[in-house]
Amino acid sequence: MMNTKAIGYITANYAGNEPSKLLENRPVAALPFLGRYRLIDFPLSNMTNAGIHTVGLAMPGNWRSIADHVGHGGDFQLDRKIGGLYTFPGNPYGTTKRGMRFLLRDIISNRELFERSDAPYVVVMGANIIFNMDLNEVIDAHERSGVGITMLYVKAERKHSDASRLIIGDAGRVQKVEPGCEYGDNKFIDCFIINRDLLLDIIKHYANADYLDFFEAIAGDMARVDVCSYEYKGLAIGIFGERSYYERSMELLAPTVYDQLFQKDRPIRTKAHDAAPAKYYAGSNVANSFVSAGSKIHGTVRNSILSRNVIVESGANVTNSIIMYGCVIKRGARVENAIIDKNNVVPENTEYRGTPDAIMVIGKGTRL
Amino acid sequence: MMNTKAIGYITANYAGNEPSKLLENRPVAALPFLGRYRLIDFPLSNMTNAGIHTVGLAMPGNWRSIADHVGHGGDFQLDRKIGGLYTFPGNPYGTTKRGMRFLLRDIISNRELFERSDAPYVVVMGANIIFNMDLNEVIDAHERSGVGITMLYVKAERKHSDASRLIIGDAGRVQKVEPGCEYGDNKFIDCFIINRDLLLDIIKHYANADYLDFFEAIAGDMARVDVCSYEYKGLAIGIFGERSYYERSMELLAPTVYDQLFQKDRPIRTKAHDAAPAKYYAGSNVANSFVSAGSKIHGTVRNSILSRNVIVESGANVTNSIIMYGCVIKRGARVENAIIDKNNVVPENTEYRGTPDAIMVIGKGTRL
Amino acid sequence: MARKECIAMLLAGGQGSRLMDLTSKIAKPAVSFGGKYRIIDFTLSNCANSGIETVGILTQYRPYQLHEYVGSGRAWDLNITGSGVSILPPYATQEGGAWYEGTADAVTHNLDYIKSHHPEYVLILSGDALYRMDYREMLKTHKEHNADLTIGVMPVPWEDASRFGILTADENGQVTKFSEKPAHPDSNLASMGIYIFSYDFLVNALEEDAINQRSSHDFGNDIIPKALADGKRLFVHAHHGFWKDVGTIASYHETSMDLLGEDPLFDLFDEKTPIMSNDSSRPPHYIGPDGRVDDSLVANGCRIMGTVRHSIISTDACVGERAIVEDSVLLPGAIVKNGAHVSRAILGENAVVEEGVKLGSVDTTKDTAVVGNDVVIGKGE
Amino acid sequence: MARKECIAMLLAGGQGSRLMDLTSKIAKPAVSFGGKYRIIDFTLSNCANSGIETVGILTQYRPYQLHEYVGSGRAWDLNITGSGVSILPPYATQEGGAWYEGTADAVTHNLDYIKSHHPEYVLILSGDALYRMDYREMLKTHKEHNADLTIGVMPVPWEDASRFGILTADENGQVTKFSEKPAHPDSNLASMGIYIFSYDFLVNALEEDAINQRSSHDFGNDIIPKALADGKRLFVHAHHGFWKDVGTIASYHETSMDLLGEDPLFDLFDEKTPIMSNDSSRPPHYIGPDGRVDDSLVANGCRIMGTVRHSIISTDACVGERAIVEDSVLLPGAIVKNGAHVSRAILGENAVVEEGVKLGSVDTTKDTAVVGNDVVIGKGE
Repeated sequence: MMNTKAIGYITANYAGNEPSKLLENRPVAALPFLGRYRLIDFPLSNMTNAGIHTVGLAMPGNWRSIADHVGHGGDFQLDRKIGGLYTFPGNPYGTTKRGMRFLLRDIISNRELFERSDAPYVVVMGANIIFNMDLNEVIDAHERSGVGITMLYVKAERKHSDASRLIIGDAGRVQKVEPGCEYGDNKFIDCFIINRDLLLDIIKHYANADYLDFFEAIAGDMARVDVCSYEYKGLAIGIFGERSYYERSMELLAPTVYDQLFQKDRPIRTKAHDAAPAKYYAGSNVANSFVSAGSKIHGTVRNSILSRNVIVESGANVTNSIIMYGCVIKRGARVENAIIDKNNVVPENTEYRGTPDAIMVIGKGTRL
Repeated sequence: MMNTKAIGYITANYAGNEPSKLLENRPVAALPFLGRYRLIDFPLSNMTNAGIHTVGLAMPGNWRSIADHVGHGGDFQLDRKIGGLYTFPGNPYGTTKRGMRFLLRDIISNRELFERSDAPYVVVMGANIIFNMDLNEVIDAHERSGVGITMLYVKAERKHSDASRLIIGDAGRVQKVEPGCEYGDNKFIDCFIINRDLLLDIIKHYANADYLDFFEAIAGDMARVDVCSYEYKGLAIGIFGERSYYERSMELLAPTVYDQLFQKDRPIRTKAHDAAPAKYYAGSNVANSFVSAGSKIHGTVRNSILSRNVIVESGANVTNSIIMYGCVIKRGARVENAIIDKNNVVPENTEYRGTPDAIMVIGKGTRL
Repeated sequence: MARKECIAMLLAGGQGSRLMDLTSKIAKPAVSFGGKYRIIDFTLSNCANSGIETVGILTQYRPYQLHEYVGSGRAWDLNITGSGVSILPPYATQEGGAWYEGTADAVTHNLDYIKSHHPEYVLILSGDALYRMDYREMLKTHKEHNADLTIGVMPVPWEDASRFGILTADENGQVTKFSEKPAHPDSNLASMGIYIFSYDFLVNALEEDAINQRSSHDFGNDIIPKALADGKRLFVHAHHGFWKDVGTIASYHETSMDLLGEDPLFDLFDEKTPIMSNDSSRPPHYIGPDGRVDDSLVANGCRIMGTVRHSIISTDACVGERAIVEDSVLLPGAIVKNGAHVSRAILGENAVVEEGVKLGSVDTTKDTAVVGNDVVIGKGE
Repeated sequence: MARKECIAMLLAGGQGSRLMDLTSKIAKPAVSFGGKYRIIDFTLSNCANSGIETVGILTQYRPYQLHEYVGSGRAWDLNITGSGVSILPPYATQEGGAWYEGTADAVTHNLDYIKSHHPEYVLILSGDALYRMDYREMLKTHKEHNADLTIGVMPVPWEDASRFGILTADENGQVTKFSEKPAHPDSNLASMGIYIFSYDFLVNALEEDAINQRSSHDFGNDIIPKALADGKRLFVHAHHGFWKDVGTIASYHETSMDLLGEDPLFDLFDEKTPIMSNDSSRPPHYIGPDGRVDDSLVANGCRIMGTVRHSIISTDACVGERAIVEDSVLLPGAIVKNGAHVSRAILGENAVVEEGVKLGSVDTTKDTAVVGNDVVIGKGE
């Protein structure tokens, strides 16, 4: 059913602080995830599954991979005449400052969309903390509470220097948003609901401070705008760099974790492809792994995630690794504790071996 | 029928040299044209009407209006699984150097598309000289001639300092491409056919000179690559700034000119809108004008072009003018020899009057 | 499939023979109306504007143009995976093929479709009237009354009541009587042929009706009287505003003229509830140096060199020099050549009135002139 | 509308009753095949890969799932304004409704559709075989011979020839004789049911056939013999490569198995001529810690906790712990629960084999076991 209460706004220009070969040619939001997805699929699917039909999307400077993947929103039911997906150039260098996701300047660039709507609320999201949530529950809670902003958080299970923590006071009111997050802190999952009128007020009020993050700008004004918190009890997966990317991906190999992210009544949508079902040849040996369509498996795969169109030749062995689109692991090669970016060929009888503490990362290859 | 001979490449980041209020917030390629079109519709429609299903589109830095309009190519039959429209960030500051349209760096950014194709030819176009041509005739001529490049030109009808002229020698071979163009010169219409293999060779060969325009780069090499010319006998409309924009638009009021640009078997495609048919009230008085859907006419309109959703109130008078989307010409107001950009309100009994030699230009308004 | 609160079934199968030559080759819902629309646009736009995202369209009579026009439903934002619009023509099963024998029968044949969406409510619509309605309001009425069936009604002038199916209701809106074209009406609430059924009741009512040999399998003739007789909870939902059937040449012409004037009875320009259509990317229209247009609607692609008064000129229609068109409707691509004079006429798609021909009369006691699609009217005719 | 060189008419109306329980609720072309495909994908992909951009799909038997699956044709890049795919079900006219009585009759009823595209050639296809073919090559043959009708043929083993419609041709490929299942074949060229007609000949042949009271209105039975008798120019176009009908349970199973092995008879992975389908955005499949998959195809969304050998596991199917699936085809959503053992079986969509149940036999002299869509096989059965 069409959501008449809310429109959406997503920032896809978070750039992170950790240098990585995975991010040399693509923004974080375009990182491939679990074989066939990209991170941006998750915020978009959450919006679509809540019936939100109008979404503004702030793009990074290197937006090509996102545009190729998302297109005009058709695969997300967002290719519409009324509403739909509105992409626009966000800050091209991204939001690299610690904890910053919602640059005021980007929000202001999208002002026309906020002004044209008559929905009372705006759901705001980043693209590097992913989850599968019934947003309508949160929108309803926000509406009942009557506050200006509702910020979503989880209890942090680990340290994240590039996440933000919420200091929460009486009646769940957020007093402060601070960079960095330790175990047990209230970790902001880069998602909040805001009254549309309030957002337009803030845009007008802080126009001269447009170089600030949204929550930096209103830091002195939290009480007046009435910022509430909402604890999300489900799975939220934060991707800040190679290490968290690898670890969080591997955790999904447990069906109990996987089932929290993938639910039949709230599908994660993504770009459709014409890849054949994966083919297992006689003698293949695969266990505890995700394998995507278009792959051909002759060899051995253990505790790994294979993207589309990966070939694992006979006698090749892939263990504890993430293999991206179009890679070929040649006869007798061995890949262990590694992330192999797309279109690489691992030559015969070679080894790419990292350790659990030092995952080996191989950047994009040149196979066509 | 699907074109298996050619793929397309369009540069939409030409920025021109004349400052203009019309170009403060939009690239030239996104200029509204004849009420409901934008310039970019013309190269895209030429591609589609020739059955070309794969098109790379180099975007300017301020790409939002193009993305809103073109979407993922659906209205141009380019929203496809195999092939389709590939947008990518071109040089954000455009190609402002005189006569430069095809920056080598942008072409190199699109290399993967050229490499993946197996079509023998690439049709290359800009977006500020528009026409409606059967490209297959030119592709066939190129194929028959066996040359490396075929450049299209018309006999210039006037001086254009920002167009290029071709110096043509024996057997139609292009010896030089020079900036600027006088009456009677061979005016390059920013469209050429090139063998795909040759394009890939040039990309490789001149990679270190990627700051150059394509034809600057190969200037010393014209004979070797074998560049031929093809005279286009139809209408080619060059838009380089306000003056040419106004004059060329007005010339279309003659049905004999109009009929050269709009032909039933080669439709100009554009974004679909839900605007009602234009409504003429009792007492309206319109002659020699184009009026777009969604407009409401009470007053007088002469020799003018009205975009969608324009309101001309009673007693208002619009003469020799171009009125863009969503403008309201209030009771008793007078607009003459003017270009009024979108969302302006011309107040009651005011006058916006330019002269034939000094067209008045009013930038975008703020009406929602 | 996710449970949907309310889905719509749009009855679009009838021939519409009272539209004469306009429906000789296409189904009534696909007939052009209002310059750039087709009749079905109004109902589909109502669905879209009411947030109803699952619409089954029941077709039967010459449906090809209708199918092509509806396409994937994209024009109405109804191209939604797993819901959106679905074209539901008659089909064959192991037992052979069965044509839709009545409005209820058509829905009965598609109960599987309805069931697959698990709706709580089913909205039954027809695609042959011009009106704006937020079906959510009607659904609210239905839910408030905990009704089995809610019927959309329109207060009509008492003197016209005997031309309609009339519902009599008590002060709570509960239906007490249904009379088809009563000679002495005791109510002026005319049925609009718009129904909301609670799902379980619909399934039961249709299954019972299907095995009733004496039934004509029609909602108005059979399902509603039976439901009333059975003591089911039937309520009315009153629609206040414009509503007109366009099923005859006279009403088609009259309703077209209702779009004109300073303050039209039906306003195509209302931006809150836009009328969406499958637009054709045609250029703006051109009014020539001697063109003259007064109190009219003119769509894209037209070329008006002559005079147009109080008329609707649809997409790509042309009016030649010194030609006059008045009180008329030109359907898409119709051509009135130089010096011709067309009055109170409907010209079908791509119809041609040759140079100098005079067609129709401003005399309103005469019938509206109709020229079929693709027909050429020459001097001799 | 712009003139098209060649358009296709795809006959998708038959029940496919020899596929038994697999077609009890859906038309044969919509039956799942090859893990993520439906049977019609192969023909539609051939059209797309041959550059044929206008395809009329003639439906009749339970077409709903087929219509939903084909949708706007986007999955095959056939969502093209003014052409692309069009669903053509039986319809009613002023004279009432008429079901398609034979393959030729179905096309006759849609001559208006064909005429509206002004083609020079019309390709007639059926949607029930697995093959890759560039129809442009066949069109080239047709044009070279200046033929009235060209028939796609497949050389079959001589001993099988008497099971097919056999065409005898001279050294130029001109057809001299057509024999339906001849006892003593003098040729081994079997008709594939793929025809290219020159437009004028098609229209004449169908119009003559329509008024022939003794005709069964079938291309093979009526149109071809008549054309031969009339001395028309009929030619064969030989297809070399894989081609198999999947219209019976035995051929469905056999052809499914042809997709497996080191060097399969039909390669789904050929990137030059990709098989396109309406993909469902499901996640990659998961092979559990004790999962074991050997010589099989596994689609997205599956969860394999047990053992799979020489089988096809379609989208969202599940194989439980300690379960064994061998020489079988699990259709989308089929579930084999813990410890069950399935051999040489076809499990319909969302069929369930309960824990510990043993189904089917590896004995190839026995029939393939078939479980219908949504059917649950418990211990007692």
